[in-house]
Amino acid sequence: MEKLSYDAIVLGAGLSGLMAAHEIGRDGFKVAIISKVFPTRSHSSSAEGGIAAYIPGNSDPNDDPDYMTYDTVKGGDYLVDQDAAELLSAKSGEIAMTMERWGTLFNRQPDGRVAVRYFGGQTYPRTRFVGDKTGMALLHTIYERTSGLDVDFYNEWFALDLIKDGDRVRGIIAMQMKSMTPVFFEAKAVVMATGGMGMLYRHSTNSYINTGDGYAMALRAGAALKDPEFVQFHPTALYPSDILISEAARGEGAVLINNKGERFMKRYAPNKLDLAPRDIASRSILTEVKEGRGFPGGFVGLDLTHLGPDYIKERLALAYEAAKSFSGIDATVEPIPVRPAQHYYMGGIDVDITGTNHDLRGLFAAGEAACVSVHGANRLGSNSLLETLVFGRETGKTVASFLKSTTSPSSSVDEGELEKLVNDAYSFVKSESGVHFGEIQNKLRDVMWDKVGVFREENGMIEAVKEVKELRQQTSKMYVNDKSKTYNTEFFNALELRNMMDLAIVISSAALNRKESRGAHYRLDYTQRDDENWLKHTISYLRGNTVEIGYKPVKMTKWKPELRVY
Amino acid sequence: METKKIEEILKSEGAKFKDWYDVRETPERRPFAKELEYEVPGLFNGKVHLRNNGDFYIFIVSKDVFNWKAKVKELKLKGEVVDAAGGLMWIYEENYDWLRDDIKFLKDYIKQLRESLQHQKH
Amino acid sequence: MKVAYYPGCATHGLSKDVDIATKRVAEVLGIELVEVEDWNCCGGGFLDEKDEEAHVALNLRNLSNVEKMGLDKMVTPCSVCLGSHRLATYKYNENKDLRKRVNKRIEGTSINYNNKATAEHLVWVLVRDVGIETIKNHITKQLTGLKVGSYYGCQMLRPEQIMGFELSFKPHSLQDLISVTGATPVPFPMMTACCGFPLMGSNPKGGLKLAFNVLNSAKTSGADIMIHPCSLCHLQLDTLQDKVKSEFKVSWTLPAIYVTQLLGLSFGLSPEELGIGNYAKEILKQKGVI
Amino acid sequence: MEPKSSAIRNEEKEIIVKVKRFSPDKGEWWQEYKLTVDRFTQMTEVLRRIKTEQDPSLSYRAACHMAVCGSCGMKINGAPMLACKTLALQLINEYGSNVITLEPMEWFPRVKDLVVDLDDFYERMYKVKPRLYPSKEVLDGKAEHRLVPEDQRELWKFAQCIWCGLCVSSCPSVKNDPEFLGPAAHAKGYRFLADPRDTITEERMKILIDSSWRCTYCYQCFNVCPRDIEPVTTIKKTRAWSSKMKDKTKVVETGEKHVNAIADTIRRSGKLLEAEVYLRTYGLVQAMTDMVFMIKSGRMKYALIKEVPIKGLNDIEKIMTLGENE
Repeated sequence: MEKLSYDAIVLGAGLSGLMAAHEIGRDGFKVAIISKVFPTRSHSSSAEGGIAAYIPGNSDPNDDPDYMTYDTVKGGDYLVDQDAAELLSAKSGEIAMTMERWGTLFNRQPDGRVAVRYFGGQTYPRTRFVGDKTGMALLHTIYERTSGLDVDFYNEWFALDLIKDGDRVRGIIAMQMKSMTPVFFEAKAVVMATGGMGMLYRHSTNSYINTGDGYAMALRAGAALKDPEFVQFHPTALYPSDILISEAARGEGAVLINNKGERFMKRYAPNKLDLAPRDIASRSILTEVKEGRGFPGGFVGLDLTHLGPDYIKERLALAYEAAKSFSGIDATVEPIPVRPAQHYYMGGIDVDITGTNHDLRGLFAAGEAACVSVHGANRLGSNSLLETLVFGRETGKTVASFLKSTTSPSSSVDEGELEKLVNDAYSFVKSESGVHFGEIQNKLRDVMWDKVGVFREENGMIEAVKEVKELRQQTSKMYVNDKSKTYNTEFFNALELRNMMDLAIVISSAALNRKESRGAHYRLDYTQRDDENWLKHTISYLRGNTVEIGYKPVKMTKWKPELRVY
Repeated sequence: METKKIEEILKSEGAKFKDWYDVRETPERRPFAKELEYEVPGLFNGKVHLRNNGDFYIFIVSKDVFNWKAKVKELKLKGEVVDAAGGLMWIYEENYDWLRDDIKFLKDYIKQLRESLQHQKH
Repeated sequence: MKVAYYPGCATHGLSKDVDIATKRVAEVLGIELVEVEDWNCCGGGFLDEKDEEAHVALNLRNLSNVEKMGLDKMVTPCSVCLGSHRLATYKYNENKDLRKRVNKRIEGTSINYNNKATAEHLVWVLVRDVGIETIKNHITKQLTGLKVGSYYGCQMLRPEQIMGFELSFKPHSLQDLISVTGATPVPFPMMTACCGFPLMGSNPKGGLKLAFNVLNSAKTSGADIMIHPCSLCHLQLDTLQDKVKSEFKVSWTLPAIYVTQLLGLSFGLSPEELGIGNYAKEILKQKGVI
Repeated sequence: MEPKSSAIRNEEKEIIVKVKRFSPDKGEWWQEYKLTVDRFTQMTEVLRRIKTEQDPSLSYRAACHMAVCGSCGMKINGAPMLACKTLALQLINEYGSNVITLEPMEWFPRVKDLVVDLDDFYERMYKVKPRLYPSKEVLDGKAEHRLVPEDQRELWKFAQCIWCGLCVSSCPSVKNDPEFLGPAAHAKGYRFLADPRDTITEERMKILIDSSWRCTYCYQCFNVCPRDIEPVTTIKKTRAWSSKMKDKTKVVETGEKHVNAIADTIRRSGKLLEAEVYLRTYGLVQAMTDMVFMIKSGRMKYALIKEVPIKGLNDIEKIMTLGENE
């Protein structure tokens, strides 16, 4: 097998991957970015609202980084590592300004400085934005910048597995999608920046490419996932495409209605009504649908019509346009069809605030793929873009200093083992019969949505674990119809499904294990938060067919847990 | 000329201010505007942003107002509020009289706001 | 039916025959074309690159004059004039910064545009307002046997979000108009490609090649002649027949006539009455149409 | 109760999707799929359902399904579009047929089925140095950029290119002229050329201006761009920088003469005086040669028409002069 040697490999070319690679490359190390899509197609491009940043001298006069940390900690229902949240706040202004210097066209105040707006859960306004396409703007800026550096891009290369030797990372096997040639990328450090996993759920605001590849590769190599049970659902995704309709819509006065034309939130949140937090709103919508008050297809209406066409087009441009382009709905005359959908994954590869994983030497992670524990049990809006850049950069710096202090291993990697991994992957293509990936994938997405979704309870999750195990069993008997040696997407979809199964078993087992409700993890049989027993991180390993669960304490600095009331 | 008039207005409204300085997109470019930082003692502060073409904006920074955006409808301003978030607000002023009137209005507005807050506490 | 008529510079200049034929055909169909009072040039599709505000303002002046005439529809036979006016109003409405700058320019001029008058293409008026059925009633001479390429060009179709009359990748207005005359419409692969005229001002070699591509595509698809909807395509595709012939070493000509020239023939008008050019006359004679 | 929303009165229809397939080993063939869609079904969802429910071997690219990642460009019923931004039922209504054809984008080499090789596109983008080159002082944190909202709005409009390739695939000048950079690269290039925070203006002019005069203004890029960035508008705006350029190429020189002549004649008479524009652009010799074609076509008589200046020349003077003083 062909071998290419690098100091470091970054897997994934979204915001966190590009930022990490930028930092590693800047220090003169040889770094390659491997991505299964061209960088600007990464899911970072879908982020809408903005990036939270406290910019000294250009923020609310009452605000300071402590308020920002507090908002983040409370938003995460106290499962946030507070040192991580402090770092996030402290670096926020500088990172936003760095992106500005590199060319991001942030919206401006009349004097030409970066503008600011409010976002959910913020005590003071901190969100910096580029219209309603902030993620796209940032991603393009950072790709434009890194593409001018001495960084090697392997676009449309699909990573099969992480290669290790004992507990030491040795590189990645990846395959060029166009030619289907496998290559061993040898490296002392690997950064997982592979993004989220929305495709595990029937309904998700995520891209089709978010199949949780990085989580699964880390798990298979023996690294832990932290807090894998925490999956965020957004209440208002456009039916049926699941494109996000921003919370701003309800902020401006939009109302959720059921098939009787009734403003049903009064039943669930008599005071806050439609401005109830994401988890409550999601649960309320699904209750309406379950009890027969939804519309056929399973959605409710988000009614903006009373706001008037001018107001809607000015203040809620994206909601208006998305409804029009993707659902053929004119939001000025009829309600937008919405339903909850998976939106973000708080769990991820277990790393500390430097981006280092402590199970495998040389493994790092950043962005949604990582769990730095900066979001805890529930992420605040505008904090994900911030996390990708701040911790992408921290991780890149960590890798650079790791590389300075690490010598190359003396032995070379066992060729036979590499061949075996490729052969295992190819077994799907070689088989002449079995199940197609599509059938298993659709079933998996149903199980996860129905039983490890917005509402969870013991029996459902026991069933889910069992069903996921069965599906995972079937996955090994998958077969790939297409034998083509060129851009064989069926083959890559099969490998993605294998990754999804490894992750699904961990999510469902960890969710079954946590007997409380906290943030996005809501159990009908344990409806309260239980700090006494469960104020701790889940640490989970995948050993063959079993999920091994342990715990880690939550890092507290200044903020003691209190009731999460808004 | 324009700078002097703005200074006069600020002075007459009891504001303190520093010297004008040039602003430019990058250090290499020619200035596109001038700015002056002011403070209405004890009430609010900010700056006046004066473009080369004569357009000018006043920036209001206040610790009293929780979110100017929510107040825009009740503000009886002559100028146009072009941006507002939290305690920050930008007003486009078409002429000097508007600038003077708006500063006057905001002084009273914040004073009254404080009084009513005091009142609520009692 | 009474509509404001904006011929444009080319239609009053080198493409005068477009003007002649259009007026004759309108007369037959009972359309009263009232020339826009003191109209000015739309910028010819180029002025905006030098001065965007001037371009918008000049076009608003024409539309403002149409409003003063108490009319709201301004019909033009030229796709570039059409595109120019529609783009100008689109930009003026969509871009508030540009609007502010344009308003500064038109301060103190006669321009007073209230967003009522819009520019429309003559073909749209023929197909939609007059109607194929009505046109049919005026046909006195079936042009049977004549194979006519339907060339749409650019700005009558594009950008679709601003022109909006028909699908830019599947138009049929010209085929419909050809059919009604009894001639055989010949849609061809490059019928919506650019004729290259706008490139003649900077890169004439490239422009000529584009013209050849279009003519060749129509020829290969079996057309004897083609019709088009634009006074500038007219200059390019008809005038350059011999240049194309020598440059690309072909033996044929494929004359281009304006859509109303074809309609006029089927109304029984003579080629002279319609100002039909030499190249086209030759082919029409060959095909026994005249 | 009858729901008030028409979203709720959903309709379903069976469609036939004809895909132009291709693989290096099997060559090209058309394949048909039948499925039922409702009024919300995006073409990306049509493809996903074909792939997971009927034919896993079909290859295409798709990611965000919200028109921001630029993955799913293809020809749908002959028109270059993003699959995600296209609703199946809307197509059926517009085209009056329940058959939808899917083909790979033109111009780019095919890889497999609907997947094309976009390297040509990317190379064009890299040619224009698609990144900001800020001043050193700013990069070192010793100074801060300012950018007024008006400029931000103007630049952001053109900066929203998602590298989907649709404009290049449908551009006639790209096919006609190897020296033309193509619409997307021009939009990207102009977005930096006009960014007051950028410092390599001279170099950008060298890269962009000659190419800008090779566009034929067919408006196809404006037509097909799923993000409405109007590449042709940026080409027009780039041409305006020609006057600042040293060492002009032939196309730039000719083009500038042409446009200046147009502007001059409009200012003098309110009309475009074709004969004068012709003469000033190409010079007397070329004009005389071309007169032969004019005579042959029978329109020499029209060249002699004397256009009368318009009455409202005051308006024209005001509209056009103010621009020069700005």
